[in-house]
Formats: sequence, structure tokens, C-alpha cells
Amino acid sequence: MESILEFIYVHREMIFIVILSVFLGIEIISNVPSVLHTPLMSGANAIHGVVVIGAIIVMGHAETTLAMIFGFIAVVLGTLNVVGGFVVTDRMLGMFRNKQKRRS
Amino acid sequence: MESILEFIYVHREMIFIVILSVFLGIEIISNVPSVLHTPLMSGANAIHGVVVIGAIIVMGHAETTLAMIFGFIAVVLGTLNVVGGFVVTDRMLGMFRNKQKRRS
Amino acid sequence: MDELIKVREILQFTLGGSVLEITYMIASILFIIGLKMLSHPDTARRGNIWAAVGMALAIISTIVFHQQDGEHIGNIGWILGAIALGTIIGTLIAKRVQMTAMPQLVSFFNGMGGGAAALISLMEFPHISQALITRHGLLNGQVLVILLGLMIGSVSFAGSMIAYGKLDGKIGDIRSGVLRIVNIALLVLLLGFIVYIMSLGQVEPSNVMYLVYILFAVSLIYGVSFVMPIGGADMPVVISLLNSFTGVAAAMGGFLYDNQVMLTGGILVGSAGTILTVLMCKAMNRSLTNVIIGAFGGGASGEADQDGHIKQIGVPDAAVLLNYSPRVLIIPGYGLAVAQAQMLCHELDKLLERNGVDVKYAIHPVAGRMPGHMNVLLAEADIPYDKLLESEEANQQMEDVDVAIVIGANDVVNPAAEDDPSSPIAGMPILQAYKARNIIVMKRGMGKGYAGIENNLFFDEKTNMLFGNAKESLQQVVNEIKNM
Amino acid sequence: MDELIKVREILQFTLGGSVLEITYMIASILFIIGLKMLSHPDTARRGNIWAAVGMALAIISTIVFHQQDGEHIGNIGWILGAIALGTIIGTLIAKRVQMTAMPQLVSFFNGMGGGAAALISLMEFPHISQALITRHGLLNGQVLVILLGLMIGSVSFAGSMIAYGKLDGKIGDIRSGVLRIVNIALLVLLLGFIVYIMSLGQVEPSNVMYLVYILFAVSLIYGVSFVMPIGGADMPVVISLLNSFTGVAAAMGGFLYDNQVMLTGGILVGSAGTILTVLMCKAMNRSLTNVIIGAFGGGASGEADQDGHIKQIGVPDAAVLLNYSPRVLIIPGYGLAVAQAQMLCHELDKLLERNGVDVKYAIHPVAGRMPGHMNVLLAEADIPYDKLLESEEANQQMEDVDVAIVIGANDVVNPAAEDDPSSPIAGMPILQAYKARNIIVMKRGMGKGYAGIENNLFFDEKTNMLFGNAKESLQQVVNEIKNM
Ligand SMILES: NC(=O)c1ccc[n+]([C@@H]2O[C@H](COP(=O)([O-])OP(=O)(O)OC[C@H]3O[C@@H](n4cnc5c(N)ncnc54)[C@H](OP(=O)(O)O)[C@@H]3O)[C@@H](O)[C@H]2O)c1
Ligand SMILES: NC(=O)c1ccc[n+]([C@@H]2O[C@H](COP(=O)([O-])OP(=O)(O)OC[C@H]3O[C@@H](n4cnc5c(N)ncnc54)[C@H](OP(=O)(O)O)[C@@H]3O)[C@@H](O)[C@H]2O)c1
Repeated sequence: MESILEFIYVHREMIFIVILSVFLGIEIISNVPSVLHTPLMSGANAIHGVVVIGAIIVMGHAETTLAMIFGFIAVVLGTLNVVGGFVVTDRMLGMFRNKQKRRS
Repeated sequence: MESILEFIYVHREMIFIVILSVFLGIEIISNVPSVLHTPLMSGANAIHGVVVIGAIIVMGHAETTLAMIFGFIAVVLGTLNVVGGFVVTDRMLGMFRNKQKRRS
Repeated sequence: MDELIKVREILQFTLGGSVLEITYMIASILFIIGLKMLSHPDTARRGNIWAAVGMALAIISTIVFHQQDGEHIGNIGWILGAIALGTIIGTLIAKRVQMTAMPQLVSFFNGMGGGAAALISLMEFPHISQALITRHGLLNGQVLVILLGLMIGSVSFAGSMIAYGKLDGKIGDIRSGVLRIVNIALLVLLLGFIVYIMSLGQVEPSNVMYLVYILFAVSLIYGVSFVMPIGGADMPVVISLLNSFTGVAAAMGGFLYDNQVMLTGGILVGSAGTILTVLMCKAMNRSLTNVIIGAFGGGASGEADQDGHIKQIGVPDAAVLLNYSPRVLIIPGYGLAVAQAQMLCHELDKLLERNGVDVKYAIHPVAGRMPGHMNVLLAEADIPYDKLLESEEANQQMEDVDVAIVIGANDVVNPAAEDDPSSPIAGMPILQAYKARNIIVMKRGMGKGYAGIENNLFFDEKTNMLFGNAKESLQQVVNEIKNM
Repeated sequence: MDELIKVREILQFTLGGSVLEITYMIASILFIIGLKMLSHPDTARRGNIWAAVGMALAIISTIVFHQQDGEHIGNIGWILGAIALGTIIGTLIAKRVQMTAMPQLVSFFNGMGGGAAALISLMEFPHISQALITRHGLLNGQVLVILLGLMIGSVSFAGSMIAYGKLDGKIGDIRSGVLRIVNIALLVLLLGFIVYIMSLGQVEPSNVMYLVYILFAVSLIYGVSFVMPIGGADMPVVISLLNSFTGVAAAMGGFLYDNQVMLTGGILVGSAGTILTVLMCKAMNRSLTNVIIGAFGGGASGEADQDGHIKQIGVPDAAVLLNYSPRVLIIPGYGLAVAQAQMLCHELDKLLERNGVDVKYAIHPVAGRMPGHMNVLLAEADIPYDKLLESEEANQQMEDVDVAIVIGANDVVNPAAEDDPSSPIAGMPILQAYKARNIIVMKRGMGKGYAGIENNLFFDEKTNMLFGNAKESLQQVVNEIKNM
């Protein structure tokens, strides 16, 4: 128990960031039209590829070969997530961009 | 310059909190109907009365008489802001609560 | 190194400290939820209460658990006394004041918050961390945060008091081009002064306190001169702006004390308040700069041709006209609010409905002196919500309206907004009463509205003026209809 | 003490460190703005690009400026190589895949992210701060964050791969009640295992690595068995859910490295993804629990009376019917997508319009296999946006429609949703094609739709079946009309 409270205390600012991000995420999405569900899911998917930064840090400080190999795989996977995610979203949105413009 | 960068570095988490709060504030308010402008302003006004916490801290650690006096005034002012703000907002909203209910 | 810091923070950990942080988190969540609920009609009142609960939690928890350098909050008696005093005065004022005086009240309370923020900065300046001063002199973040908090808080305090005075009719407008230049100069001076103080280098903060007091004084002056030239009609916008200033000032306190609830609370209000200010300006079809710099109204501009003749109408004729029209639209304005005639208005409306007349109200977003003013007043008089039309809806139906009764409104039905590009209200969306088949205007005389300009609607062929205080005129019309 | 910590942090300050933090702030802002823009049709594409810019900034800045215990990022060659490899493969896959395969692609990329998060946790477990272990043993926040990241990341990885396989038709559904119980047991086991590891006390992390590998393995198994029993039609919802899981896993990395951009990015996606999941379920009129627990479709339920007779129609008759009807409504479904008949559809529509027929499209929100599927396909075929009606609008006009052509749709026009409370799609809002004066249904045979149930619409008096692949049928109808 104490160690949980301590964790909260030490990471209080991070927890505030979490709280605010949670609300912000909800607010931003809550009015999205259903047409955009798929591209939005795909774009959000690309954003959590930010985990690749963690992979870069691991790899950047890897000392053993095992760590290097795992790190390498993690960076590749993370990059796939980021690049693939953004490219595929762009392709999807490219499909109905022109139509949507007329609408406004 | 360096001391500004240092400030940013040391307070990076606080700055993230600021950034997120700014966006959250904007998101939350951006669709408010004009009828609610006044009560919303009044309610928001009460919330920034949170500054009273600072006043309490000052006063709680005041050592000189001057600090005590200023602290006392600050706590009174802050409390006025908080209490007056919430009460007046409640009164305003009380005026059209029943009508609004029928609307939904 | 990261490790080292975390470990140090861990050593500093106390049970109370973590309970305090958890309450702060809960309080912040309640603020967010409260603000969110406040922006929806159905949940607004509950939202206000949630936010208040969050505030109470944060305050109580601070008193009980806060520690600074291992010391708990002292002087508890005095603190509780100050809180009690503030609570009593605040509640009394808030409960006693009339609905029409709400805007100035908000302004007053806002000023209190600004004042508190300024005082905190004054108190904390001498306590700036020695370590920081040794490293960077006064050129450090803590000094910046304190001085900005002082400046913004003071401006907000002084400005709010002036806005309060203006709305309460205690202070008139000073319209002068010079003041505008003075204001810009003052602002530059203030910012320059902050830079100057910060560039003093390795000095003992308490030795330069006199400079901080000067900054305080100049900020107060700036606050006064900032609001002084702005017209009374624009006060709601100014108050909203000052509201967001106070939010930012409170957030500075958050930085200072590493206190996240002050930070989130302050910044939320700061950003929400800014957006709200912009939205308010939009509702009046003006830009924020226009509000702050371009003084509104005041004689000079908008020369309407006053050669036209006005047509008066007697109470009996007005009563007949109303009673035998299929569709009547009531357009209330500031005059109705001043005359406190909303109850009578509802009586008229019920009477007419009983006689088969279809009665609706057209609510202009900026009718009256604060946004939502008319809605609040009409709600107070128990007028059903579904009778209220928003501007656009009302304008669409206007051509089918047999009689539009304009009660104490002026600017919001002034066709100059559409016709006359030189008019100070040019471009503001209006209620197009001139499109109705007949128009009855109830006002005391030929007095002008807030924008201070002539209104051609009153000279229209179709317009009938019914002079007199709104309350009396309405009473007479109601009696007349009852006797028919 | 607060002072002390700040001072320590200050000593740790480097120019590069602050530049890194500033880029992280900018990147987070770009993520927020990007996500915001992604949720509006007009700005969506630019939003995606902004978010991508933010990501590029964050990655580059990490490589250049990141320091850990004073050491810069090493192995740069390998890192750049890995990034290059990921970029090339990612771009190729993303560009080559067919529009109809988008959902499985998103799932695939999502799995990659989850896998990366899991690997990071695996790597970091042995490096847990010694100081923390001395103080609390394994019962500390860092261990919690690592283990949660491992578990959530692995579940997301395995689940996404299964979802990918299902959508790609490589993996069938396993519908069994047993699996549901197994799943609950597995989840409890996983959480219990985490608690167990954390309660081990003062042990050397590297000595308990085998436990962590076991956790990893069980998490992978759980990911598989979590998605396995869920029907293929529900995969978009599952992917959205797994998407938010990966977001949370990424955020755990943010805690671990005190890295705010990972934290905000991850949590934003976590919360936005959760809401999106809920919104998607709403669009299909189902609850999330229903999606996860109650398997959908699959023979057993919904016994429609198949005694009715069906009426077929020939291509010439269909062409005549269409060409001489004032109002035609096209209802596209999954079959149209599979047959890639959207272009032909547009040709038919242009042809009819030229002959004076009013042609509109009715788009059901869940027609096809992913939300917005039909909109994307029709947009691809250059069909003007103003011809597309949303469900409600279409239903309102349905009674005035002379011919409704249902092309490869089934569930979205199944009246059982309204009539038959025992049907698995009961309560789902449908396109009320049955209200139209005539109905033409184009499909290959009497095959069922995703929900796997009979459709009484096909036995309706007014319905004419035109059997054949949608593309071929449409081509024939188009040719026929051209020759008229
Ligand atoms: N709502 C807001 O948030 C807000 C905020 C700031 C500014 N404003 C501004 O305020 C104005 C509001 O327009 P409005 O049409 O409501 O009001 P208005 O233009 O200010 O006109 C009010 C009219 O009511 C008449 N009146 C005053 N007391 C009366 C009484 N006791 N009985 C009958 N008539 C009385 C006055 O004429 P007599 O003297 O001849 O009787 C006056 O012409 C706009 O210019 C708007 O931009 C509004
Ligand atoms: N959109 C989403 O986000 C989403 C997500 C998850 C689940 N779903 C579910 O998917 C379903 C969508 O409904 P729907 O009406 O679009 O499709 P559907 O109910 O799946 O029916 C598709 C019909 O198209 C026919 N078909 C297949 N290939 C064809 C071809 N080449 N040419 C002509 N016809 C062909 C099939 O009949 P034959 O075999 O006889 O040709 C089948 O009956 C709903 O149940 C929905 O809940 C949608």
C-alpha cells in the first residue's frame, strides 16, 4: 500500500498528465462522424507507434547481444507501426478527400 | 537563454500539464450555447479561486506580522472569489433549471 | 542521475503528502467534469456543484496535509477565521444581489481572485530559492513566475473593480484616444520592468522589494486604464477576459508551489475563459481587438436620417391589434429587464394565447447586458422554453408574423446593422423586426440604446410607437385586453 | 527538500536535454491537433500529416539528444538500419494492399506496436532501479509499469495478429462457451501472476526473468484466446479496442522512461480509442460486452420462415423497371465491395440520371466490413457526396422510392432487426428497403450475410431477385439500358 502511495506521490505530475490526456482524448473524439471511424482508428493507431521511442532508447543503451537483437526487432516493429499507420491512413483519407471538400 | 531552457527542462511535466489543460479548456467550452455564457463565465470564475490554496500556504508559513496580514487578506479575497463565485452561479442557474429540463 | 532524483523524491514522500496529491487529482477531475457539465444546459447546475465539491476537497486537504520543508500549515486559527469571513461575506453578497446586477458581481469576485494572486506573489518574492539565485541571479523561472503572477493578478484586480464600477453605474466611460496610447506605453513599460528586475543579477531579493512594489503599483494603474476607455456595454466581454487573466495568475501560483491543482484549475479557466471571450465577441459580431481598442457607441458615428415621422399608437388600439392577430412575436430587450416587466409579459402572452393568438418570443443572443440575459429573465417569469426562438429561427418566420412587439429593445432590431456599413453595429446579426407585417415598439421615449445610435425602424411606415415605461405600458395593454 | 530536488534536477540539466523536451512538447501538441483534425472530414488528411510530422520530430530528437545517465544514444547505425527497414516494409505494405483489406492492415500495424511495447518491457525488467528494490523489493511502481506494459503489449500483439488473420480469411472463428470461461480464468491468472511477481520481495530482477518470460507467454496465449471466439464481423470493434490497449502499453513506456511524449501519445490513443470503440458499437446497436462475450451470428438462431417463394427478375425487365422509375435508391453492401462493382454502380447511376431518373444512395453506417467502408468505396468511384443519404434520411424518403436496388447487402436491410426480437440483429437500425414500392436485390444466390441469418425481405411480394455476381449483373443492366 505504502509503495503504491509512494509511486503516486513521486509520479504525481505524470498522473496529472494521464488524467488530462484521458479527458482530452475523450473530448476530441466524441463528435466524430461514423464515416471517419476507420481512418481515425488508423491514425490513432499510428500515434501510439510513439512506443518506438522507447525501443530506440533500449537499443541505444543495449549492452548484450540479446538486448541488441530484441531492441532491433522492437525498433523495426515500432517503425512499422508508425510508418505503416500514417501511410495507410493517408491512403484511406485520400479516397474521399475531394468529395468531403465540396461538403463544407 | 540558458536559464529559460533550464526552467523548461526542470518544469517539463508542469509545462505538459499546461499544454494539455489549454487544449482541454478549449475543447470543453467550444460548443457552449450562448445562453450559458454568463453562468459559465461565473462558474469558471469560481474555479480560479483555487488560488486561495496559495494564500493558505503563504499564511500557513507566515513568519512576520506583515506576512500574516497580507496572507489573511489574501485568504479572505480568495475565499470571496470561491464562495461568492459558486453561490452566484448556482443562483443564476437556478433561474432556468426547470425550463431547461423540459427541453431534453 | 534520473534515479538519484527519484530516490530523493522518494525520501521526501510522506503518507500525508500522497493523500494531498490524490485529493488534488480528484479535485482537478471534478473541475474538469464541472466545467464540462456547466457547458450543457441540462447539467449546468450540477456541474457547478461538482466543481465546488472539488474546491472544498482541495482546500481542506491543503490545510490538513500540506507540508513545506517538513512543516505543516500553521496559524490554522487565523486561516479558518479568514475563510469563515470570506465565506460569510461572499454568501451574503451573492445571495442578496439582484439578478440584473449579476455581471458586476462576477466581476467583483473575479477581482478578489486577482488580488489574492497578486498578494501571494508579493509575499513570495523575498523567499526565492537561494540556490537558484546563486546559479542565475534573478534571471530564473521562479522570479518570472512570481512577477508575472503579480502583474497579471493586479491588472485583473484593478480592471475587475473598474468593470464592476462601470456596470454598477458608479464609474462613467472615459473615451479618449490618448488613453489608448498610454495603455500601450504602460504595457511595454510593465514588461520592460519585469525584464529589468530579472536582469539585476545576484542580488538579495528583499533588497529589491521596492521595485516589486513599484511593479505592483504600475500594474494596478494599467488595470484601471485598460478598462477605463472600454464602453459599459462591452463589460461582459472584458470581464470574461479578466476572468481568464485571473486563471493564468492562479496558474503561476501553481508553478511556484509545484501545485498541480492550482495549475490545472488556473489554466483550464485561462483557456476556457479566452475561448469564451472570443465566443461572446462573435455573438456580438465583433472582434476582441475591436472591443478593447475601438470604443463602441458614443454619439459621433451613425447619423441616421431623423427627418422621418414617427407614428404613435394608443393602448386600446395596440390591444385590439394584438388580440386579433393570428401570430404575435415578442422581442424583449434591455428596457424590459430594467423595467422588470417579464412577469407582465408572460401575463400578456397567456391572455393572448387564450384568445387564440400564437405568441412566440424572439431572443437575440446579446439582447440585454449579458449573454443569456433574456433567457434568464424569461425563465424567471416561467415562460415555457419552447416559446423562445433563437435569432435565426425567428427571422425565418418573421414574414408571417402579424405583429412584432419590441419591448425595450433597440440595437438588436436596428436595421442599420444591415443597411449602413458606417454604423458602429454594422454587420451584427439582428432580429429583422422590419419584416413583420406590423411593429409595435414599447419604450419610454426616443432614447438611444447601448450603441448610442438612431434607429430607423422607429420611423418605419409599419411601426407604431407606444411610449412609456415597459411595465406600465404592458399593464395597460393587459388590462385593456382583459376588458375586451 | 523540494528545493533540493529542483536543484538536483537543475544540475542534471543540459542544453540538449531541454531541446529534447521542447521537441517532445511540440510533438505532443501536433498529436493533439492531428487527432482533432482527424475527427473532421475536411481536415482529416492534414491532421494525419501533422501527427506524422510530430512523430518524426520526436524520433529524430530522441536519437540526437536523448541521454541516460549522461550517455547518449549508441548503436546509431543499427538503429537507423532498423528504422529504414521498418519504413520500407511499412510503406510497401501500406501502399500495396487493396482498399478492402484496410481493416486487417490496421490490425497488423497495431500488433507491431504492441509487440514493440512488450519487447521494451522484457528488456527493461533486468534494469530496475537498485534503490527501489532495496526500499520495497519488487513491490514498486517501476515493476508494475513494466509488467503491465508487457502484459498489455503482448495481448495487443497476439490479439491483433489473430484479428488480422480472421479478416484476411486465414483463421476461422472458434465459437465455444468453454473458451469464454478459459478467458476469464486466464485474465485472473495473469493479474494474479503480476501480483505474485511483485510480492517476491528483495530479489535480483535478473534471477526472476524466467517468471517474466512465463508472463509474456501466458499473455500471448490470452491475446489469442481473447480474440478467437469473436466473430469476424466484429473485428473492427476488436481492433479499435486493441488499438487503445497498445496506446496504454505505450504510455507504460512513458512512465518507465519519464518520457512525456510517450505518455501523452499513448494515453490520448488509449482514451480516444476506447471512446471510438464505444461509438462503433453504438453504430451497430450493440454493447461492448455483447461484442466480446456474446458471439454473433453462426447458424442456430433466427429461424426465418423459408417457405415463402422468391421471385426472380431478368436483366431486361430490371433495366426497364429502373429506367422508367422517377426515383431510384441504391443500397450498397458488403457484396458490392467484394465484387469491386462501385465504378459500375456509378455508371448505372449516371446513365439513369441522364434519362431523367433521380438516383440516390443510402449508406448504412455498418454496411460492409468497416465503418465508413461504403463511403470510401463510393468516393473512390467519384460518386458525388450529395447523392449519399444517411440511414435516417433515406428511411424518411423510402416510401416515395420507386425502386430500391439492394446490391450485395443483406443484414443492413433485414426486417428481422425490427420484427423478430429473437434475432441476433434485433434492434439494429436498418435501411427500411421493404417500404419502397419495388425492390431489386442483386446477389449471387441465397447466401447469408455476416450475421448468418435468413432475410425475409427476399421473400417479400415486392422483391425481385437478380442473381449473379454484383459486377456482372450491373454490367448487364448497364448494357441493357444503353441499348434502350
Ligand atoms: N447581452 C450582452 O451580452 C451584451 C453585452 C454587452 C453589450 N451588449 C449590447 O447591448 C445592446 C443590447 O440591445 P437591446 O436592444 O437589448 O437594448 P438597447 O439597444 O440597449 O436598447 C434598450 C432600449 O430600451 C429602452 N428602455 C430603457 N429603459 C426602459 C424602460 N424602463 N421601459 C421601456 N423601455 C426602456 C431605451 O429607450 P428609452 O430610453 O427611449 O426608453 C433603449 O433604447 C446591444 O448593443 C449589445 O451589443 C449586450
Ligand atoms: N461496417 C462495419 O463497420 C461492420 C463491422 C463489423 C461487422 N459488420 C457487419 O457486417 C454486416 C454488413 O451488412 P451488409 O448488408 O453490408 O452485408 P452482409 O449482411 O454481410 O451481406 C452481404 C451479402 O452480399 C452478398 N454477396 C457477397 N459477395 C457478392 C458478390 N460478389 N456479388 C453480389 N453479392 C455478393 C452475399 O450473398 P450471396 O452469397 O448470396 O451473394 C451476402 O448476403 C452487418 O451485419 C454488420 O453489422 C459491419
